[in-house]
Parts: sequence; structure tokens; C-alpha cells
Amino acid sequence: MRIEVLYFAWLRERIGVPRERVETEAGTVRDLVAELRAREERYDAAFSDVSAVRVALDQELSDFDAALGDAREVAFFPPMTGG
Amino acid sequence: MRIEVLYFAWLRERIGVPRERVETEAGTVRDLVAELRAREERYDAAFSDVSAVRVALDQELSDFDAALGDAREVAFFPPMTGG
Amino acid sequence: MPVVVQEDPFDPGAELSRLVAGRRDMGAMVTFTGLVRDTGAGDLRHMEIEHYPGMTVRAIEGMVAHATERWTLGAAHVVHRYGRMAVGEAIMMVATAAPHRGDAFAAAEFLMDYLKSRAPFWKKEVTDRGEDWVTARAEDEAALGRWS
Amino acid sequence: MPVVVQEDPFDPGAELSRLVAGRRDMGAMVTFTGLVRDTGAGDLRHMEIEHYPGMTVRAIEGMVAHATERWTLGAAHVVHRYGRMAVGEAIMMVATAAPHRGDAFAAAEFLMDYLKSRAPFWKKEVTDRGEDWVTARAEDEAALGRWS
Repeated sequence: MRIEVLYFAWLRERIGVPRERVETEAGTVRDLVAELRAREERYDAAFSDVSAVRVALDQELSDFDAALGDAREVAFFPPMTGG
Repeated sequence: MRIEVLYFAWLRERIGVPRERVETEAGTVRDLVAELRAREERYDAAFSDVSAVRVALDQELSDFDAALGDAREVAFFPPMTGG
Repeated sequence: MPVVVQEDPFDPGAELSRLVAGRRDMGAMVTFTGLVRDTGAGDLRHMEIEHYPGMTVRAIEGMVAHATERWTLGAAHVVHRYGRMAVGEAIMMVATAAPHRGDAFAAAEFLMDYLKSRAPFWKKEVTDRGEDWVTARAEDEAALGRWS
Repeated sequence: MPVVVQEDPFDPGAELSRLVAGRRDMGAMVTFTGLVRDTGAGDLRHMEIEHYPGMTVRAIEGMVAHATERWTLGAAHVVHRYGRMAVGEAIMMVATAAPHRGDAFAAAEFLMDYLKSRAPFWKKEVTDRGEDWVTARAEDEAALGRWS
């Protein structure tokens, strides 16, 4: 399965790219994070504390236990600071 | 004692004047109201339900049991509807 | 001027722009604008507001002083009109500025609650059916309870 | 347009004037304006706001729809900027119009609480000392609890 992965704010800065296409067989968001962390140190560092990371699936807020299903876009970012 | 008495909104309309000078020996606001009601029917009607009347002494909100003291101005009006 | 009581119309947008201009220290601004609303029957000709000239400004200044003691504010302004006004015209406005939004909101709501029931204004609606003094609402009086 | 997300500056006063214009049925309007506030040290060079273009407008429209269901509103507008902005510039604005003031205030506070913690924006402060992502505050997250 091919999925678009987006990173925002300090996650984008630590990983070094704003978005990338990822080939994965992960069943859940948590599985996808584990695959990414296994790839390279910069991913491992960025996701070292997932309590500080939020996730959206196809532009809807979701959580780490959610199934990827046929989502086309996953976004990772810190807690939002709008307003 | 001579005191300036002001009326606002429907109290002004029922009594027919916005203000008048009153000669009184009343000790409290309530006594003053009793004197006014004894004067003429229009006062009696206006003050028939004092739960619908508010009072200010020298431009500070007060109540019917307050002593007139050396107040120079007493105002009677319905509950306020500002904002 | 933090408290203005006037007969002339005013522009709420211009008031907000003035409050915003040149601030470096305030993160939050809240405004409340009260407008003349038509009656349910849609026949309001105009509204008339009577006030107590000797008391009005001082009473509102007391409310503003109270708000300024209770919350951390950079500004608290009140404009309130009296006299005759047409449907859709602004009757009054409260504007607060604060470092944080909680203070700006709370102070604006506090000022509105007190203006409703403790500032010496009386509204009259003039409709095709005649003239009616607006009756004070029990909810407005009750709303004051949340600040004590 | 009830929800606008843009890079360009906007004028909060003009937004309020536009909202007020021509209303006959709304007695109450509330605005909240968020401004770039200097740091305690007074050395903020500018603020940068990043957002998630595909998600931002839709997320805010969801909040507005929720507010419109929950309170009786005539209008609920949100303007939010992204990109670089100077100290004192408006970051965002919420404006609500309602027949009664309670609804206008509650809806504006609800929208602010959700925008703070659920709209995909991230603020960075650029000071003489470097760059810092603004940390989400626990109080802001906790504030959402009052609406459930």
C-alpha cells in the first residue's frame, strides 16, 4: 500500500521533509510509526514521545490505534496552537 | 428639607413631570413615597407597586429603607434596561 | 476615553480598529455590540432610550473600575447611546483587551451583565401598534449572580 | 464567507462593520480578535504560523457547524491567518451574531476554545534568542471540557 505521509511544525523540521510517499503494509497508525522509526534515526528521534504527537487520517483528527484502512493521507504534528 | 425628585421612563410619564422640588420631613425613601402617594392620584398610581420601582440617592443606587439624610437628589425609575 | 455616553450614532468597526491600533502587549480583544432588533411582528419604527444624565457615566465607570480590579486588562471601553435609533443601528458596545482570552471574555460578559441591569437606561419600542417600555428580564437580573 | 484562511493581513474593524451592516434581526454581536503579542523580554521579531492547507478550512467549518447547531445564531465567521506576522498584527478573528447576547458570547468562546486546540495551526516565535514553537497549554486543552 502506498500512502502520503505529512509532517508539520517541529516534526517536519526534525524529519527534514514536509511530506513523502511511503510504501507500507502497516495495519494501524501505530504500526506505521514503528516502521518509520525503524528506518532512520531522524524518524526515531521525532517519534520518541508519541504523547506529544497528534495524527490525522485523510484530514480528520484520529489516533494511533486507528486502522489505516484505505486512507490516502496520514499527517503527524504536535498539539495544535491556533487562535 | 427641600429635595430634588426625579422620575424616569413610565414613572415620568405617569406622574407627568421629569423632576420637581419637594418640601419634605420624610426620614426614609419609603416615607417620602408615602408622602407623595398622599398628594395626588397620579403619584398614588405610579407608586402602587414599589417592587417595580428602583431608587437612587444622589445618583447612587439605593433602597426604600435608606435614610434620606442630607441627600439633595432622589430618583425613581423602573428596573433598568441598558445594554 | 473609556466610557462614552452619547446621542450620536457610532461605528463599532472604527471603535475596534482604534482599540487594536498600536498594541504590542495585548493578545486578546473582545467586543460586544448591541443592535436595535426588529420586533417579532417586524413593525418597529424606532427605539428610544432614556437615561439619567447625572448618574450614567459615573455608574458605568464604577463597573469598568470593578472589572479592571478583577481581571488583568489592558483596556475596557464602553460606548452607549441614548435618544432615538433606527432598526439595525448600534445601541452600545463594550470592548476589552487583555493579555489572555479568558480575561477579555469574562470582563466583557461582566460589563454586559451590569450594563443590562444596573446602568440607568430605559428602552422604549415604538411600533405600528403603539409605544412600549421594554420590561427588564428576570434572566438578566439573575445573570448578575454569577459574578458574586 | 463564514470561514477564511489567508496569508494576507485583515482589518478586524472592517470585518465587524461588514457583519453589522444591514442586520435587522440580530441584537447581539461578539467578536474575538487575537493579536501577535510581544514576548515578556520584548524581543519578538515576528511570529510564523504554519497550517495544514488540506484540513484547516474543513476543520473550522466543522466547528462553525457545531456552534450553529448548538446556539441560535444569525452568523458565525472565522478569519485565520498563516505565514509571517509582526507584533500587534491580528492573527485571527471570530465574530458571532445572535438575537440574544448569551448565545453570541457562548458561541464565540466555544469557537475560540476549539480553534486553540483543534484547528491545525502551529505558531513559532522568532526572537533575538532564536526560534521557538509555541507549546500547547494544558489549560487550553482543559477548556474544551466545558462544552461536553
